[in-house]
Amino acid sequence: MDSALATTDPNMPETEVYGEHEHVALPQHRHHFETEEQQREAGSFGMWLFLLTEIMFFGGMFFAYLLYRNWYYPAFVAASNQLSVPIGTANTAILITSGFCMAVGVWAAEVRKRTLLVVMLILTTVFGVAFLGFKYDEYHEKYELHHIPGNNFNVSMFTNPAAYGLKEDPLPPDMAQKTQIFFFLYFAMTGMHALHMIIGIALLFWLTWRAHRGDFSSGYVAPIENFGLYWHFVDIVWIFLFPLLYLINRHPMH
Amino acid sequence: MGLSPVLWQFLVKWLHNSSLFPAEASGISPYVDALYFFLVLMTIVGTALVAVLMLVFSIRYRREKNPVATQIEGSTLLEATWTIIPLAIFLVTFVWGALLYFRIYDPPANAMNIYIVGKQWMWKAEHPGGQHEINALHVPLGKPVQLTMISQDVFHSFSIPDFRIKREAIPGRYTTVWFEATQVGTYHLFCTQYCGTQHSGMVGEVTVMTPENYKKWLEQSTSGQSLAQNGERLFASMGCNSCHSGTAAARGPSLAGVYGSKLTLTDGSQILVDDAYLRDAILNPSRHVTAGFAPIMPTYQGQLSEDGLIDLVEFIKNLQSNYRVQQTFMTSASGESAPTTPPQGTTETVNP
Amino acid sequence: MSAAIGNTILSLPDQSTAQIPKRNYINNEHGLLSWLLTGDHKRIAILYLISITFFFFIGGAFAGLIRLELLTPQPDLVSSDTYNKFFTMHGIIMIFLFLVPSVPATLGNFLIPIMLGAKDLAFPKINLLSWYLYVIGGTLTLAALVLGGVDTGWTFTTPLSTHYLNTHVITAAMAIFIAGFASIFTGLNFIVTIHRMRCPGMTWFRMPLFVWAHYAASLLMVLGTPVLAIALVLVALERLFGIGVFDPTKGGDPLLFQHLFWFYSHPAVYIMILPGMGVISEVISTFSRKRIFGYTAVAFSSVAIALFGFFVWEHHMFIMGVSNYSALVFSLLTMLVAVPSAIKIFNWAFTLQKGSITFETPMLYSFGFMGLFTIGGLTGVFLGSLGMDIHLTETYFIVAHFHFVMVGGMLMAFLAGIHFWWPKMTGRMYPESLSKLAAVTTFIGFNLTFLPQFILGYLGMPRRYHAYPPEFQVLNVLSTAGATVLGVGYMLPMLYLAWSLKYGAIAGDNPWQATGLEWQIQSPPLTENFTETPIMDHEAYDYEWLANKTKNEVTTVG
Amino acid sequence: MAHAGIHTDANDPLNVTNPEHAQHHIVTPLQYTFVYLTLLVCTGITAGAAYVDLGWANPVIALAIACFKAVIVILFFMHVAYQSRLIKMTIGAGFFIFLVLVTMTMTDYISRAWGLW
Ligand code: HEA
Ligand code: HEA
Ligand code: HEC
Ligand code: CUA
Ligand SMILES: [Cu+2]
Repeated sequence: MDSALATTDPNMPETEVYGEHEHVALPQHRHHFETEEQQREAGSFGMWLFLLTEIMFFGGMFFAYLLYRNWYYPAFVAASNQLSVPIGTANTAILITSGFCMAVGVWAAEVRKRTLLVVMLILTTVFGVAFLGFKYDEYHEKYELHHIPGNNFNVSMFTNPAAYGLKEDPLPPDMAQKTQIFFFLYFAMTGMHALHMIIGIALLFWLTWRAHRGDFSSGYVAPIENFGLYWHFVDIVWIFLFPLLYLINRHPMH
Repeated sequence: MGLSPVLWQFLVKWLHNSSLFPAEASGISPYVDALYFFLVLMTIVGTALVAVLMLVFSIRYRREKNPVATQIEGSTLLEATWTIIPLAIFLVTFVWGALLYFRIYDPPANAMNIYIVGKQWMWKAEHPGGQHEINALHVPLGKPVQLTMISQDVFHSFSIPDFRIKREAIPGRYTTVWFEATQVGTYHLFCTQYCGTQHSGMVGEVTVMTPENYKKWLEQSTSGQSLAQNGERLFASMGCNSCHSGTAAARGPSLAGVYGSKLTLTDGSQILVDDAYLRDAILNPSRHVTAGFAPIMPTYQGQLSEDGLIDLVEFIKNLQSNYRVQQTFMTSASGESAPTTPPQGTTETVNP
Repeated sequence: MSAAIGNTILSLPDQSTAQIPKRNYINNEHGLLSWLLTGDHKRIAILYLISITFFFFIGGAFAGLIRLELLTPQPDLVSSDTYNKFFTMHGIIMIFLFLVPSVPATLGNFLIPIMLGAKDLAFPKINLLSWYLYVIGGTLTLAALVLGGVDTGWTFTTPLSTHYLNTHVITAAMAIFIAGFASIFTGLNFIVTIHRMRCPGMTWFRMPLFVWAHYAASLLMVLGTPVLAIALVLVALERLFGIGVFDPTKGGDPLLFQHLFWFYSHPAVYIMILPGMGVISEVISTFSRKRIFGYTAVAFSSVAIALFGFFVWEHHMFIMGVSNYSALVFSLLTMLVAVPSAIKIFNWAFTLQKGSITFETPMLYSFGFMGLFTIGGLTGVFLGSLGMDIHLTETYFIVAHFHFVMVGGMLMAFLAGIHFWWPKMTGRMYPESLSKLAAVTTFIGFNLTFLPQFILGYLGMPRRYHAYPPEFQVLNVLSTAGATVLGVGYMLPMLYLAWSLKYGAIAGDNPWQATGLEWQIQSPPLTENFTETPIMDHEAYDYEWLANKTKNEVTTVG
Repeated sequence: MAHAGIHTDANDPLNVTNPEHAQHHIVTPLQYTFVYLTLLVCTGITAGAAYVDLGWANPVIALAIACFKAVIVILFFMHVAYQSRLIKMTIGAGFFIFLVLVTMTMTDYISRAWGLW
């Protein structure tokens, strides 16, 4: 190594050094990576580490949920019952479908099918937007019912469900107040999830455009793969949010 | 004062006189100081050890003396030594510290109780006899005193350095700490948890008096109403007695003698009724519903101040029979105003 | 050319002929934009160095004001409100904008790729992004400051921060949130680089201990920081909408915030110390010409600190109303986490044994580190001991503890590292005798400032107090006097290092005769670090390899 | 000196740098479809199970299904089944630290003596 370290030849352009590689240097190849393989693995490892931070980010909220659900179980049950299981289920299915399209998209990129990739990315986007549409609808309903935490929060539906045509047992007033904590966590968690989806959809537009341009049709698929990881991670968050928020507090209506 | 008397007292006195050391004015202080001296010794020895090693090696193996270094890989034996010895010392520290901790935070059963309410930015002490003090606390010498503390807003921390005790007063639930003063005098009282603008102004004085003087003080500073009496009034004016009248037809359980008993809840679990439970039962009644009753009790969250809650708790604590509850209920039900000056005879709840 | 046996290992090239290499990362491109848009880890390190120095002096100025106010017992210099803003800004700036990025973002950024034989960090753009996030975070902090300040204390305790203050809490929280992402990205970049970019032959156990320490610290950054981020988001939301997850009157638990906050902030203290420990390993080895005693133990103790660091956060909440039983568990674990630090200290001490020791400035700072960190660490054990903590918590004893570990420990290590690698970063030497003076001044000033605070703490003087009982004045005057000396001690390097940029002696490739890969390339290095990928064929700190290499060089050149 | 070789083969003894390497593996659409269908079925089951009163088992089932779904997404959609040990350990570390957060914080809440639990 000695001579290599000690001497500097200012006239040797970098590209020439890499010209000796057995791999052809693609334009995407970054100069500081030895090989494209190394670049690709670094990319996906980096993405995974980023997802690790996301786990901890959502983790804080999951913990808050776990704690307050155990403290204020009846309030969480009653508030959870205000969420629509059919919509939630449909949305879960939509999101899974979106994830499936993304996965097929990754495959399309890997086997260099440009049109299929573009179609799949578009489908991914469409299902993602559909999910957000439903979510908007749910939020809007909560708004009308004054179930958005804050000064306008109204607990009368929980203290007096009969007046709203619900067959639930009324909650004592102190417990009814705690439904606000449920809704806060509901909005914080699904809101943070939706924010991730919005960012994802913005990225999808960009990726679709690049895919259409043919950037990913020659064996360079790292951006697609890494975005796929991100998108699936967002799915996984929802996979937990759905049962936690919609289902596990639900008691069958007798 | 325990521990090795002569030398100990000499050391502590000397340090104290050079104002490098706080007074030892409570029963626990010598125990805290003993651990402190142990830890100081550990620090001095540990640091000296490191310093001596560095010094000796620096002199012996400086470049002028030892131009060529001898490479050494390491030594498992040595490394194990300096893993195990510090670990052992630290573990001793842990056990010692833990024993002390439980000693400071476990009040003896015969301790007299004083309530402390912290708020931005003052300390309010409420003696059971109804004496109130702001930023001051009077306590008798040689008697265990338990403080039941709560904050009305943010975290505060009640600290008397000369007693070596400190505990956070937190919003939303009671915390306790206890001490036994061993020296007459006045001592600093600090709020040590940062609580906003006037945090450094939230200071006061603790006065330790001989039991006789303390008794005199109590008599002089009484407000005429004990906490329990205030509580009784509140109990009537908030309408608690409409449900907790103690009659068979009452919608709420009888509260006479409930303090200190074990209640069975609707979910079958049992719970000990203490101050914290009483407070919570008033603010969050549905969180633990007594077996045999419906969760109909309204919440009083936001309607009662922490002082009011303390009065109610103190009242229920001392409620032996429902006789007077029913009396007040009758009068209020018949449209008369509730009696403002309760009759004599309830002062046995005061605990001087 | 090796000098006769003297009291220095410094070997500089002949100054009459020596030159800074014509092509290097500094003059590779010109213009401000070439710096602001650079992907080069070395340039980003310099950007970071400039920005954290800037913030250090702002934080230091606040420290000066704090000490000035505490000169007298009366609250006479400023109002309480202002004083509270002083220590809050001092804490926030020093922790989040200075100490957390101090060694990793400057020295780590500069050296890790070179030490691994790589051309750059794995993600240069993310590295640059990290600096920009840092700058945005810093700007927001300054904005909060200019707009009227924050007075939460750096710990943002709820419900004080959420419901009882009307200062710029949200701005400050956002600033820290963003600066937190800067730290996450730095950590992420290091981990990927260390796993994926090592040159052939660079096995894990051939890496310098500096890299190990940064690896451990990076794990903490990546896993801990997001929890701080979410805690701050919740504080901001609670302030904005008054929702009540941390508000006891609405059923929330204010301690939940502290759990989340300290889940990050305890590991963060190890983010702050581990990279410094990495520096100490390099410096001690170089100036005693020896491989670090028990390399593996030192490497693993870094990882052990990082791992155990996640299990002890509750020791910041012992009297805050956590369950006594859980306090017991956390106290025990705190005792365990202290052990790996002890291992390191003794391993360094024994590295000196049979070495060939010289006492250049970096070595002096390292000695300062060893002594002061030992005191600081052992006083941490006081605080981890439950019964003792009751009396000591929230007093000046804590202030003294953490300044010993952070200023006496990490800041000393940072200065040791800056002096040690200054020739590599700039190609020029700093003035040796002046810098020795600075090292000694800081050591004396430091002890004068913070030793009295231990005594004050045991006497019971509470921290974050604007006024105090008159009997504490003598010790406070000592402390303020010390701070002035300390301030001078920190101004000195600032001045002479700036001076050396132009007038310092030309350093040559390897002024310290050190073994690290970074010393085998030119100073300042080329943009691509290495002309050809190096192959690592020896252990770290292999002085025989270095001797052989030098011999060969001499023969070929001669 | 020859340019440093490229050691990407995990079994290559010369490859001291990156023993964690794994071969790139392409998951086929057929596999994706199976996974997709499984996920849909699971979603159906979990939603249906919520309407049946199983007492304490309700949340357990819901969470068990969610975990199962998450695992197959991670393994197949995210290709982790074919990834290097490094990636697997990374994910493990993430969940481990999350568990530390939960369990260690719970030591406080569970043992608090003030009646909330
Ligand atoms: C760089 C930062 C840093 C570091 C490394 C440490 C290291 C340690 N800290 Fe410190 N700490 C802080 C920064 C740091 N701390 C800060 C900023 C605060 C206050 C936050 C606030 O409230 O504002 C704090 C507060 C703090 C508390 C909370 C006090 C309270 O609020 O009540 C506790 C309690 O346990 C503690 C403990 C420890 C321990 C046990 C270590 C251990 O890791 C130390 C280990 C090191 C050693 C033990 C020294 C080496 C040992 C030897 C050489 C062996 C000696 C020989 C023999 C024993 C024979 N620290
Ligand atoms: C990296 C972290 C770091 C560093 C380097 C420092 C450095 C210093 N700190 Fe600080 N400190 C903290 C982190 C740090 N601190 C934290 C986290 C807190 C807790 C905050 C809270 O409670 O929320 C704290 C709190 C704190 C307090 C307690 C305030 C209180 O509780 O009321 C004090 C008091 O003495 C203090 C003093 C000092 C001093 C004298 C220095 C010196 O080392 C600084 C020396 C540097 C200079 C002096 C700058 C150089 C010179 C100039 C710029 C010229 C101008 C100089 C003058 C006007 C004198 N610090
Ligand atoms: C509407 C009727 C009603 C009113 C008014 C009422 N309570 Fe209750 N209270 C109940 C019922 C019913 C229970 C038992 C069920 C439960 O625990 O919620 C109860 C339980 C309690 C308990 C718990 C002890 C036990 O034996 O279960 C306390 C303490 C208490 N009440 C105090 C008060 C106080 C103090 C007030 C007034 C400030 C008050 N109550 C007002 C109905 C009432
Ligand atoms: Cu109250 Cu500080
Ligand atoms: Cu800590």
